[in-house]
This record gives sequence, structure tokens and C-alpha cells, in this order.
Amino acid sequence: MTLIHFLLLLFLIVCAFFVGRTKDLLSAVIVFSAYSLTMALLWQQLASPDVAITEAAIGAGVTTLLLFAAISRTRRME
Amino acid sequence: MMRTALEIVTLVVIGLLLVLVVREMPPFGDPTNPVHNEVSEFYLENTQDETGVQNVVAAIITDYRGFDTLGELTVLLTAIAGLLAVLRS
Amino acid sequence: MSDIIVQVVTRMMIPYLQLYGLYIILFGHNSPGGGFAGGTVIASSLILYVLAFGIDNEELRLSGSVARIVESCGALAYVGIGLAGILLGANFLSNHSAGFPLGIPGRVFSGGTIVLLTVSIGLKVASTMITLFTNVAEKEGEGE
Amino acid sequence: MDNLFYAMAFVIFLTGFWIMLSHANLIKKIIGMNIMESAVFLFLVAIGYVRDGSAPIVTEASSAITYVNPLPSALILTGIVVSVSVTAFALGLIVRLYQHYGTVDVDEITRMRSEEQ
Amino acid sequence: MITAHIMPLTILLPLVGAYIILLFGSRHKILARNVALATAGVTFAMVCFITYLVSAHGTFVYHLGGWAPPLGIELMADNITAFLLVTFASVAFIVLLFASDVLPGEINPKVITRYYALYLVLLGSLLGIVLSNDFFNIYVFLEISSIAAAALVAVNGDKLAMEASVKYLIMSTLGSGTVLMGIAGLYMVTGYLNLDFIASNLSAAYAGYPLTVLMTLAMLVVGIAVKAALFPLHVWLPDAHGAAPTSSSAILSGLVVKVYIAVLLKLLYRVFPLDFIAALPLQASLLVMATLGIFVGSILAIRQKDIKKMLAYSTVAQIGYVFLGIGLFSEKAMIGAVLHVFNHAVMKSMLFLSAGLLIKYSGRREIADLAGLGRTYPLPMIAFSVGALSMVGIPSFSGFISKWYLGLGALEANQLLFLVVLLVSSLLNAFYYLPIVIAGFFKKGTVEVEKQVIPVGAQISLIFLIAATFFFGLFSNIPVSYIAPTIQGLFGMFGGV
Repeated sequence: MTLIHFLLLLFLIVCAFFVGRTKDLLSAVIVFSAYSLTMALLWQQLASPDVAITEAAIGAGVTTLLLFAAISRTRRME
Repeated sequence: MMRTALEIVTLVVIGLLLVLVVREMPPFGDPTNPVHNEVSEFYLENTQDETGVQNVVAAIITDYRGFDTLGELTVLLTAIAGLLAVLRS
Repeated sequence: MSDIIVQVVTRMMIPYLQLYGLYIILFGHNSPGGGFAGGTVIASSLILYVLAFGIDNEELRLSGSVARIVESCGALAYVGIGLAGILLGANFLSNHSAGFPLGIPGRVFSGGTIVLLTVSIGLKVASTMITLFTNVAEKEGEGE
Repeated sequence: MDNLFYAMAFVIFLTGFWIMLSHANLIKKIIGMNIMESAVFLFLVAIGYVRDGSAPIVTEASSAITYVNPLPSALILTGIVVSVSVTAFALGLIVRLYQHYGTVDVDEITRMRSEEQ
Repeated sequence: MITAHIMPLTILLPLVGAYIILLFGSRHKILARNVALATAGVTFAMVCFITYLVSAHGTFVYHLGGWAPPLGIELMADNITAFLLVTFASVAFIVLLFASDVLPGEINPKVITRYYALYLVLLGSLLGIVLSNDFFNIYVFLEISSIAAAALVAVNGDKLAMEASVKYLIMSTLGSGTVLMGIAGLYMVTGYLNLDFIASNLSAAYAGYPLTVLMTLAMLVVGIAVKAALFPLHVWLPDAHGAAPTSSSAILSGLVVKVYIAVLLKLLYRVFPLDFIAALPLQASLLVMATLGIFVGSILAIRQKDIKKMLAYSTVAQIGYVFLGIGLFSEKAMIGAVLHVFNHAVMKSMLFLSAGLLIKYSGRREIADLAGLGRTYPLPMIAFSVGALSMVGIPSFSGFISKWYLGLGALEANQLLFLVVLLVSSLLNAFYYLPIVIAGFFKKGTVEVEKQVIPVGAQISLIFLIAATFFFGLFSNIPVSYIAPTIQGLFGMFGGV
């Protein structure tokens, strides 16, 4: 486990906590998107490029878009 | 307030238990771990000869474990059918 | 939702996005990628189009049935390729043991059924993702 | 202390679990679910990792290079797609619930339902 | 050719049927209905053929893609598997027969084709879970089954049903996330995903990583218990099963909950060595939870006014019986548990279907309003009564047999306390089932009901279920002699407990 792994993991944990604490769903989704991209980076660091590409496209792309769409049709604040 | 405290206590207890577990897990990144057994070696050594592709992960998802992928396509199809059924009703 | 700059840029970007998605699908067996990632990239190019030009577009009303047929056909093609293994005398989803030619590793058309399966996955995933998005985002739950 | 990696993956898993259980907002629950599942996937990738290993793309037949274990990657590809399907279906349901109740909060929905009865 | 490839084809057939239905879209209702009935029927026939093959040639396996186990996915059928397969395919077919006649009046016509497709996908995934011998493959099918089941609950767009469905989906995703973590742990310490290979490497792994193995076992059991609604993790079940359309309730209560028990059976009896589990507090906690589930489920069922909610709470109690049978770890109790999976599937689907018919024709969901309906609608009320008597455990009904074996198992394991549990819970069952039966036939109705014609398909399916209850109550030696050798083998392998 190298320093970059540690930093990325730390960022992931911070993102996850922020999602848990914030009242604003929109910012939660944006942070979740950052979380997914960081996850993709981490997987790239762990030598799994296939998973990284898929996570970047599906986790950071489609899931975020779906969440945005759902929030735009419901309410923004918790 | 009571509930939050209870949740935090539960999570911390689970977390402490997990710390114990994690301490004895196979070391991270060690090439002698149980997972790096003959199965992964077989995949890495024989994929080119047996399936004719270079990306071993692609060979696993579409050939060695192709049935999982069929299940996965079914998951997508189910999600769509369920979503449309719910939204159109 | 009808910003002219967004529309022009989108129109310029979509072909490249789709090309990239196709690349990921077709070279998925020799480099990182594969049907899921490629299909999603293609879908996201179409989602971009939807976002830039609005969802009430008449063309998208039509695409519902097309997406439905592509989805089912993607899954049916996957099963069909699997059944071809049985018909050729091997087990379900067999590749080399059913006698499919493997080709030279590294080429686009290598790996027997793997390319076909990847393409069918890609088609299926692309159509599914676009349908999921348009349905979650659509303002009125009507149409068909 | 190399296993700190696993420990941190578990921390993310528990955070997702906590978000899912403690928040009444359904969309928040769904985000928590995604965080939890990706923590599981992170754990799986970490299992398959080998120090200084390279990506499992075999271009030549020499066994001099160490590769990471390809099997967890293949499993996770499946898992990611499963999790996005569940997310999409759940969001569709939530949107419909909002049309009926005007809220996506489980507690409020329960209260409204008990008032109706 | 069919014989060799029967196992993958059995799983594929319902899935392909669903793909075809979705391909044609929501306008072709008749086509969808016919395709669904034909696929479910043929699936049932193929499952019967598998049962025959297993009894003739013993356990057999299939390697998908031609890759032998540690590399590829393996399907496996032994006697218990075949018995569970018959359970799932037959009940699913009968419920579908019922649904094909009753659905058009019950749910929105726009979604009927999708309902059939989801139903078939659910059937395929159930068969896949039972047949698969690969842990990750089981996980994939588990996810398919939970999405399809949640969709079947919410399909009508009814707001109560949708709320229940969201809760169900979230709980079951929580469960499957935990299960996946457990699978990852097992993979981590053994290096395999195939059940047999995990089993043979587990004792070595336990020597090296005892805590990890324990954590894995705990995660798997908790995850499965959430999905199988073991007390106290059952909170999602009554809402979901009570609010769903009739045929969905029948299949969810009858089959979907059971399939997770099938996974638990595989886990506890095939993967983890029996002496290993016997050394853990797992057995005691399973028994305690099962007992509490039986009592709490029954008591809550007594308090319900809504008939479907009552049946749903009764499912919580009945799941307790099956867990009791698994937790006793004795041969007879195990036979009782497996039999109860089948008997409860038949009884509960019959109860839900007949209750659904009564609700449909009387327009009332309250238990009190069902009085006197036996005179206007004899067949549904008779079916309900047969199911109720079988639930209570009257001899000559099939429910008696499984309780009998559970009781014998309790004796065999020297746990006489659980005999008392069985007796008291039967009394509790009688307490909430029998008044409905008596009121249904002998009391004067509170609401005036016009007599309507019950569709033929619905009648046929109810008659089949009634016949099955009597048949397996009177000729119980047929299923017992089919599954007993395998169970004896399981216990013999580990030298008994």
C-alpha cells in the first residue's frame, strides 16, 4: 500500500462522510460523482483498468445522471 | 438523539470487531495469498491459447464465466421492465 | 435547455463520443474496455443529445420501440450464440471447444464468440442506459 | 500495516451502511447503497491485487511479468452493472412515490399513511 | 441432446420467454399470456425430467462453456435440488395459470405483458439459484430475483405497494451487499468460488484465518436472513406481501422467500463442515430467532384485520419453522424443513390465491367481512379452509407431515422444548385461521355479494392445489423417500452430530 493509495482512500472516506452529513441532495450527488471518479482512479492504481473504465462511465456517468434526473423531478433539500 | 447515539455505538463496535478481523487477513498485495492460486495462473497463462484474446478480464466475462454475464443482461432487462411497468401504470 | 452553444458543441462531440464507444467495444478483448463500458459511452453520447436538445423531441418518442427491440435482441443474441455452442456439439456458451475459430490474438476479429458476445452486450447496455435515463428523467409518465 | 487498505474499505462500507440505515430520505438511501456496494467492489479488487502487478492484458507469452488476479475484476464488472440497475429501478419507484405523496422521506410517508387510516 | 443440456436449458427457457415477451411490446397481451403459460409449462415438464434423471442416474453436473469447476461455472442437481426445483416450477406454473385469468381485472392493462415477463424472469432466477453451484453466479441470480420480486410488488402503481416495494428493494439490496461481502471473504481465504472447492479448502483456511472465516459466515447468514425474513429482520415482509397483487403475493410468500433458504441450506450443509458449525453459537441463535419468529409472527397475525396482512405475518411464522428445522441439525428435522418448504409453498399460495379471489369478488379486505362468503363462493372458501387446516397441522393434510418430521427431529436432537413450541404454535395457528373458516361457512354475511363466475383457469389452479395438499398429506412417503437418502448422505458424510 503506497501513499497514493492512502490518500485516495482518505478522500473516499471524506466524500462518503460528507454525503452522510449534507442536507442538500444535489451537493451529495456531486460529491458522490467525485467519489466515483476517485474510485475509478484507485482501481486504475490497482491495475484493473477494465473496472476503472466501467466505473468512470457507469458510476460517475450514468448513476450520477440518474440521480440528477430523479432529484430534478422531486425535491432538492432533504 | 438517542437513536443517533445507538447507531454510532453499533457502528463503532462493528468497526472494532472488523479491525480484529482485518489484522489477520492475508496481507494486502502479497503474491502468496490464497487467491493467487492455480485458477488465476491458469487464466493468465492459457487465455491467449484457449480463447484467442489478450485481455484476460474480457475472456473471463465472456467465456470462462459467460453465464454470469447472461445473468447480468437479465438484470438490466428486469430493471427496465420493472421501471417501465412502474412508471407507466 | 436550448442553449445554442451547448447544442453546437454537442453536435460536434457526439460523433467522436460514439466512435470512442465503438472503439472500446471492438477492442475490448485486446485492451481495457468491453461491452459494458463501451455501451455506456455510446449511451452517454445519446443522453448528451437528449440533454442538449430537450426530451420532448419527437424523434425520441419513436426511439422507445427501437430501444425495446434492441434490448431484447441483444439478450436473445447472447443466448443464441450460447445455444450455437450446444448445436455444434459442445456445452452452452462454449467457444473454442465448440469449434469457433480463434484467429490471431491481438487482431480485432479474434477470440471466436467473444467479439460477438461483446458487441451484443454493448448494444444491449447502450439501449438500456438510454431508456433508463429517458424514463427516469421524463416529465410525464406517458407514451409507449 | 498493509491491511490498512482493507480496513479503510470496511470504513467506507460501514459509512454506506450507516447512510442507508439512518437517513429517512430515500434518495440519500440510494446514494448510500451505491457507496456501500462500491466499497465491496473496492474490497474485491484489493483482494486480487499483487504488489507491482500489471494489468491482466497478456500480450506476449513470457511469464516474467507479474499480473494481478483477473477474476475479481471480472466479477466486479458484473457487480457494477447490477448496482446501476437496482439504482435505476429504485429511483423510478421513488419518483412515482413523490408523485403520490409529495415527499421522498420515509418517516413523512409513514406519518401521512397513518393519518389517512 | 436435450438430456445432456437439460440444466442450462431449464434456466434459459423462462428467461428467453421473458425476452420474447418484451420484444413484442405491451400491445400483444394474448401472445404474452400464451408465451408465459407455454414456457412455464414446458419448464415444469423439464424440471420433472430432471427429477427423473436424478433419481435414475444420481447427482449430475454441467459445466457451462465446457470449463471444469475452478475455472468456470458449474450447475449441479442432486435429490434435494431436484425436489426444490419441482416445488418452484410447479407452484409457479399453477400460480401463473391462476394469474392468466385473474390478472386482467386486477392490474393495469398497460403493464400486463411486463408482468408476465417479470414473472418469467423471477422463475428463471429461482431455478438458477437452486441449480447453480457457483457462489458468484448465485449472487447474480439473487439480484435478479430481488429486482424482479420488487417489481412484481410495485407493478400496479398502487401507492402502498410502491412504498412497500421500495422498502423491500432497499432491505434486500442491503442483504445482497452483505452477502457479496461474505462471498468476497470466502474467495479471499480459499481462492475459489465453486461451492465444492470452497468446502474442501475451508478447513485449511480456517486454520490460517479463523476470524475472517467467522466474519464471512456471519455476513452470509445475516445477509441471507434479511432476504429470507428471519425474525427480527422480517420488517419488510408483511408490507410487501400484503400490498402486492394477488398472484405476486402468492409467489413471493410461497417461493421467493424459500429460495434464500435453499441458499442457506447449501451454505450450511455443503460449504461449512457440520462439526465446524456445531462448535459455534450459530445453532442456538438460529433456534432462538426461529422460535421468536414463530411466536411473534403468529401473535401479530392474530392482531391483523386485513386478510392479506394476516397471511403475510403467518409467512413470518412459517419461515420460523423452516429455520427451526435447519437449526436443529438432525436428519428428521432437516427432512421436515425441506418438506415444509414445499408444503408451505403449496398452502400459502393456495391461501393467497383464494383470499385474493374472495377480496376481488366481495370488494373487502377485512377479515370480518369474509363471513358468509362460503355460500356464495364455495370453491375459494373451500381452498382457503383446506389451506388453513393444513397450516394448523390437522392429520391427512400436508402441513401435518412437515410438522410431524420437525417434531421427530426435535426428539432426535433431544430438544424437547421445541416439541412444545410446535404444539403451542399450532394452537396459535388454529386461533387465527379457524375463525375465518367457521365464519366463512356458517355465519351470515355482513355484506351483500353478487355472484360472479370464477374463471376456469383460477378454478383449475385452486383444485390442483387442494389436490396437492391432500396427496402429499396422504402419500407423504413419496417425497420423503426421494429426499431422505441425500439428507442421510449429508449427515453421514460428517459423521452425524
